[in-house]
Amino acid sequence: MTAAVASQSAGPRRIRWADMGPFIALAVVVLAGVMINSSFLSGTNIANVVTRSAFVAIIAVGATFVISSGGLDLSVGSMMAFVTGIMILAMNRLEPSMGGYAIVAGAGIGLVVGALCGLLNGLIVTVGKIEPFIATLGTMGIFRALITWMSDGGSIPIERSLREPYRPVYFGDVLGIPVPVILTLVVVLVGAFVLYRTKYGRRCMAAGSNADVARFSGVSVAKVRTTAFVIQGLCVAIAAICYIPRLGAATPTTGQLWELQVITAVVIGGTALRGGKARVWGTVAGALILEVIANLMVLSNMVSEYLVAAVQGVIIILAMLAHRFIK
Amino acid sequence: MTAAVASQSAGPRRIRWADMGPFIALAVVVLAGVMINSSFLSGTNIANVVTRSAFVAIIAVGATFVISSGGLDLSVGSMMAFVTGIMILAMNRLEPSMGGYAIVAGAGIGLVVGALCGLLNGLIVTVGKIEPFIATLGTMGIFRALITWMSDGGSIPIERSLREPYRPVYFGDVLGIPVPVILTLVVVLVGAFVLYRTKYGRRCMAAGSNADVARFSGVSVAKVRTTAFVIQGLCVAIAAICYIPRLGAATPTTGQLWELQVITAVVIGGTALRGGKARVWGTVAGALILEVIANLMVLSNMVSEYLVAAVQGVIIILAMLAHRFIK
Amino acid sequence: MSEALPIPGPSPVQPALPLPAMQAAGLCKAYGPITVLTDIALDIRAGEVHAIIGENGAGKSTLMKLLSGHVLPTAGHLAMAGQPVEFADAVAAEAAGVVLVHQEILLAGDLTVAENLFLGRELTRGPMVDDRAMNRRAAEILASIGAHCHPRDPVSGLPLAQRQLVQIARALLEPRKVVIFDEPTAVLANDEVAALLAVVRGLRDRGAAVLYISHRLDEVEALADRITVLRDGRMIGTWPARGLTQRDMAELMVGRKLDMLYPPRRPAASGDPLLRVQDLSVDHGAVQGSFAVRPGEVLGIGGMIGSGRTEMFEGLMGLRPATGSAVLNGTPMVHRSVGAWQAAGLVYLTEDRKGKGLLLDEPLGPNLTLQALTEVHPRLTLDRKAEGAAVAKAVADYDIRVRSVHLDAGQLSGGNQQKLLLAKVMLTDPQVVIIDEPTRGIDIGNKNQIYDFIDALVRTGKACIVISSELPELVGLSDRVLVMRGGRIVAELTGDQITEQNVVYAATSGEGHGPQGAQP
Amino acid sequence: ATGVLAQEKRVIAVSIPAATHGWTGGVVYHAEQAEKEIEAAFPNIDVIVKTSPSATAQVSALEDLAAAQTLDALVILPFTSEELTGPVEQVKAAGTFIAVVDRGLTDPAIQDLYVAGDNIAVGANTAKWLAEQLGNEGNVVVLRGIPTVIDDERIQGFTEVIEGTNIEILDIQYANWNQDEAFTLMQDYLAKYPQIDAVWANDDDMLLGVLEAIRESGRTEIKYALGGNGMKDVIEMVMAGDAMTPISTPYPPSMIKSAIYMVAGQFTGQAPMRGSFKLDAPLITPENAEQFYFPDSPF
Ligand SMILES: Nc1ncnc2c1ncn2[C@@H]1O[C@H](COP(=O)(O)OP(=O)(O)OP(=O)(O)O)[C@@H](O)[C@H]1O
Ligand SMILES: Nc1ncnc2c1ncn2[C@@H]1O[C@H](COP(=O)(O)OP(=O)(O)OP(=O)(O)O)[C@@H](O)[C@H]1O
Ligand SMILES: [Mg+2]
Ligand SMILES: [Mg+2]
Repeated sequence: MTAAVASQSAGPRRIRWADMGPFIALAVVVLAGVMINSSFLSGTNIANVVTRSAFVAIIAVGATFVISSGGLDLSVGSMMAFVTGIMILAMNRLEPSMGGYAIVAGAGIGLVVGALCGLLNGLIVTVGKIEPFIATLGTMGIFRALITWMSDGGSIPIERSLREPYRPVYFGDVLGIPVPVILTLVVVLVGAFVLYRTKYGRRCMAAGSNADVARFSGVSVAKVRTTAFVIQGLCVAIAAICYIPRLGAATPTTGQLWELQVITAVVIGGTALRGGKARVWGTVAGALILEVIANLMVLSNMVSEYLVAAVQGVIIILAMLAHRFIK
Repeated sequence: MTAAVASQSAGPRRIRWADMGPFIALAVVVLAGVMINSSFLSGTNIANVVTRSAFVAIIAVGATFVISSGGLDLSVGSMMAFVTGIMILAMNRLEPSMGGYAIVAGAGIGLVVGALCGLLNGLIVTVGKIEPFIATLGTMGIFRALITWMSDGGSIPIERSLREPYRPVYFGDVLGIPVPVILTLVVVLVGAFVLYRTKYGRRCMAAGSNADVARFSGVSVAKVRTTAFVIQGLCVAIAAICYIPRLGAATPTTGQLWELQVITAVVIGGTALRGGKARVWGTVAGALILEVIANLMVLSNMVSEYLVAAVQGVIIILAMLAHRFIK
Repeated sequence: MSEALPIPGPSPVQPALPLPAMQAAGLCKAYGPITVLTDIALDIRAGEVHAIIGENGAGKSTLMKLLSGHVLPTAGHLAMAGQPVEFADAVAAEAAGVVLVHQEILLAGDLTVAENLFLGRELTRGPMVDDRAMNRRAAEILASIGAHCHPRDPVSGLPLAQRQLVQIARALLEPRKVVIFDEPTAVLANDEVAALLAVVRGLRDRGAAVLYISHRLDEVEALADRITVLRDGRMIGTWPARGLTQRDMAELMVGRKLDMLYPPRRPAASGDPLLRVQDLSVDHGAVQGSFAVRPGEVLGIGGMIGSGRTEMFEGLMGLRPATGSAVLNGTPMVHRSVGAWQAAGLVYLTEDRKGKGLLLDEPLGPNLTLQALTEVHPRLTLDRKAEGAAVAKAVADYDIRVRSVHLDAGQLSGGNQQKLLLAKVMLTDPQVVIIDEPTRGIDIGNKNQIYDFIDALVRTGKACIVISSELPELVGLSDRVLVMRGGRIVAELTGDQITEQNVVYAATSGEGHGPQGAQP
Repeated sequence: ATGVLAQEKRVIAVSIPAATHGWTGGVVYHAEQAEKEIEAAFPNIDVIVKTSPSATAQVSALEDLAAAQTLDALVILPFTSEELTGPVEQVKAAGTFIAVVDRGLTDPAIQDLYVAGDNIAVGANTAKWLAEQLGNEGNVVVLRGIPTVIDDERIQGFTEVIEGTNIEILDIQYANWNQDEAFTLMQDYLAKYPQIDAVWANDDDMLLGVLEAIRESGRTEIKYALGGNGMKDVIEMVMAGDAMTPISTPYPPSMIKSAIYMVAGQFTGQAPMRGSFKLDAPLITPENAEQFYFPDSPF
């Protein structure tokens, strides 16, 4: 009976120290930043870094769905370029007839295209039963080739007349908070709600944790995973919407290697690659960590430019090790 | 007692059709090649393609160890560049005193460096307990930065005087069989022997299939996985040895994105990414499939240069789908 | 198999008058060339507990999977209340009111207890899952079956027994017409078993039809209204339970007379201890455990579920963080790992055969020789012949019923997996064996054999530690029994003190008989 | 701030692509050389060199540089024109002197100083020379780099000239400015086309791979294999009067160094240099090769 007493008293949700890992790692990196360069903490710099991390953070929220449901998406970077390309083409085409509203219409088209791209990935993985790594590696090539083809190997710039009205979506702010940050917050809140508070979220975890059990329990694993890929596509489109005003063009190199950053953010955030666990807020911390590290590389003058990638690699590994020791 | 009798009479190992998948896919791709362009079957072309696939095949044999033991190595491409750079530097340094023997000494150094790089990966993954994806993504950045730094962003060419004696290692042949092909065969045979015929191979499968079972059976999962990474490092060094005479230089772009090709080859070959199963011969077929597809893209006139990557992506996905249908 | 049945009395009963809740006719199942079940006819009535018994590999689990849609039959029909039904999958069967509690545990480890219970049928409030309601319901249902875990515990951290109870709770969440239990008590200890039996009776009294598989014939005797016997994939018959004794059941299952179950008492062990353990403490498990075992001795470890027995020995083996000292054969064991222990002559057999014991997608050979790789394959290369011989010997020695030696371990029946696991550990030829639940899921005919095996082992001067939740086994096998409670060794029983009552008493109240403290 | 004059420290930020292949490697090398030399010569000037692996990262780097300190001047080699125009404009808004190298911004008004490479000319001059040598007849295969503006412009310059001749471009494929991929691609071209008169690799890094493939194949009908950029090894070949590669086109990565020096001048007492300086892409021939040869450069 002792056992019973002990477990009964376990009571409400415990604070899990392990879950704090990414936030502690973020704090450590920020602290390092402060020590390396005093201007790190300047308002503009912090605002820049946080705003910039919006792209990876938003896409990584989608990736949290995919990964926790047992999938993996290597195509997000190319998909981002492709969706950006389609959106700019659509906006430019619509601009003569719609004026500024072309932006809204283009964004809508982007969301639809993003969702369709995600659907494609999802169907190849679930209906075609192909290892997600390979399936999305395939579509990564496909999307990248499509944007190269659409841009004839060059670039697809947005119309000048659309630049001004579109600008605030990246550069504007509401009550001092940059718009991309607000957008990220909304995406994260919605993502956390769906993952932690809805049936779908539950089923996502179950599908990622043990697909057989989920199946026996009447969960359609294929549907759950496909939906996760669609959500990923939508997140990519949202990121694309706030990316366009920043750079104003889509090129064959847009979003290159973002997939690796996104997955790294998710994993640093505490979501396991084998699925079954999701840490949306951790994911955001992961995205911030990556962006802060990159920022520090620019702010500090200690490393040869050739070795920046090495230092970044070392810091990421150290951050993960710090995790372990905290656990 | 009927049961016992039946088991005795069940006879030898069955032929598993599913295991033939990669070879059938290879046959299909080759057949497509023949139909697309008559010069595909020309002796030179076939020899070129097969010889070229040696690098990916050799590295992929190592990756088969890592993946089947439950790991993943994204750093192989950069490691290849780094090892190549170290070897060339060593050979150039030794050349004045040793002459042609500098090649042998340099190759030896390359093997040691490769093994050490693998050991580093292995220790980060097993002792540091960091998700292999992240750990090797980190070392990928590190190795790439090191070669960039070693070459000052340019290239590290091998001494002219070493070129001629070294040439045959890539361009030579024995009884008409190109040396790299022979090397690949040796690596594959040794790999297959170790995986299927030794105790280590058994432990590898056990660690990848269920780490807990392995632990409870007295298998040191950490040691097995670390060894797999070291084997991967050795394979990278072997690939580097036969790569150097081909172009005679190491550059920051050497081996770029090979990690993806290598993993694709392994998975197309029938090894599951989640570990526990290894198909060394399938891996070789996978490497050949990739190289043949790339070759066909150039030989055929059907696709725009912008879309080559898309068509390759589609073909890989189709090849994987073909697998499924055969199963 | 055509020899006359040893039971003279009852003949197979005729179908009763009211429509059976579920009916099976001509059910067959084959995996490729391997026939597992042939021509099974069964009627399952509401308000009745129908026990299915048979040897390991007889096809009981397979039959249950056919009835509950987890596996599709190769031939035959099912009907519910007279209407023919066909289940496309387990979900369809559950919708029709048929649910199976699996022999092996099927839960999503990352989810909490409550999340697992309600997976696929979450309670919601608006668009949100109603965790509070689900946790409340879960707590109720867990309490009703005597499970002590918390609804918010992650399943992966639970001991095997609690996981089994969660699985049972999952089946009982909604009212069912047919509830199938496949060896539900194999991983449970006495008081949990009692609670479960009460649950089963409750189900029956509320009009459900219950199918019940167990190798513990006392449970079958206590519960069953009717009993069906399977042997080698065929039906031997169905009898009313009242007329059958446990001995009758055993003989129907095995098809021959059975000898005495437990080996005769051994002379008291003397000599220096083979293994001496001092102050062993394990995180979340044992506290300062000290004990010793002598050559020629079977040391039994008793205690309730959750008393920390498994944890203590996993800690000893170096499989969990632990502190304390151990001396084996006079040599202090400083570095404790499974490999080091094995080299020194001690092995541990896990209670969790699926999770920690066997590689389910590997064939028999690799599984059998995994732990004894160097013994079986002394040279650089694998010795296939030696491995084949080892498999053949294990199959014979442990009576592993496989229809083909090329099957994967996961395709063996539960009991045969257990035998394979036992054979695997024994292949290392240890001095001291620690067996956690040695006969879990093994049929009555084979238990015998395993007891004899343990007896023969210790008679050659070796020693065996048996952790068991089955009291008769613990009492019948042990020369000495340590009882654990709350992670501590609270009693040591020797000689005549070893009775079921004393073990239970010590396990629950802590007032053990005999000398206080566990030092021998 | 030891014994130096109370004079204000001037900051010149240099933003360039990361060293991902030979030419960008050269850019990084020359930028770092300039940094070292200028800082040694003028203690009141601080040169900060930052590399970025992508356009996005370059925009971020600009933001970071501008946020961390007041920039007196910015020397930038933009990844792409469209994408960097806005961000550079913002830097300029804070009063920073802007020097753009190689690729011009879409709004030239932003550029105080423009050191322009001419990628179209690289392609066009090579094509003109080739057409002349081949007598406006023959078959050519082309290898292109990574899909970016530089690559696009070079190919554009080349094809526009070739279109005015009877020369046929048999094939154009990407080899990503990668020696290795160029080798592979050339092998496949050789397998595919029995008659190739000339190869243009658009970059000397790729040219090295192409030459190796040709040498190995033993094919003799190929008259010319040309690259571009003026890589050290290739200039050596030109100087040696190589038959297959008698010319190259300069696209010196050292242009970044020139730009940095021109900017630094204004902080050492000279008047600021403004305006556009277009680097020509004259052919490098055995006669003039010496001027383009920098044995110490990694490129
Ligand atoms: N997928 C499969 N392929 C081939 N044979 C199988 C497969 N699954 C089960 N079997 C065989 O079917 C037989 C019956 O197995 P089952 O699990 O039904 O036995 P059981 O009566 O439940 O035994 P136990 O008491 O040991 O649990 C076994 O011999 C087993 O090896
Ligand atoms: N990871 C863990 N974290 C916290 N408590 C744990 C953990 N693992 C086990 N426990 C607790 O340790 C105690 C002992 O576990 P366990 O039930 O396995 O012991 P046992 O006596 O071997 O029982 P069984 O009859 O199941 O073998 C239980 O109270 C269990 O909840
Ligand atoms: Mg069973
Ligand atoms: Mg236990």
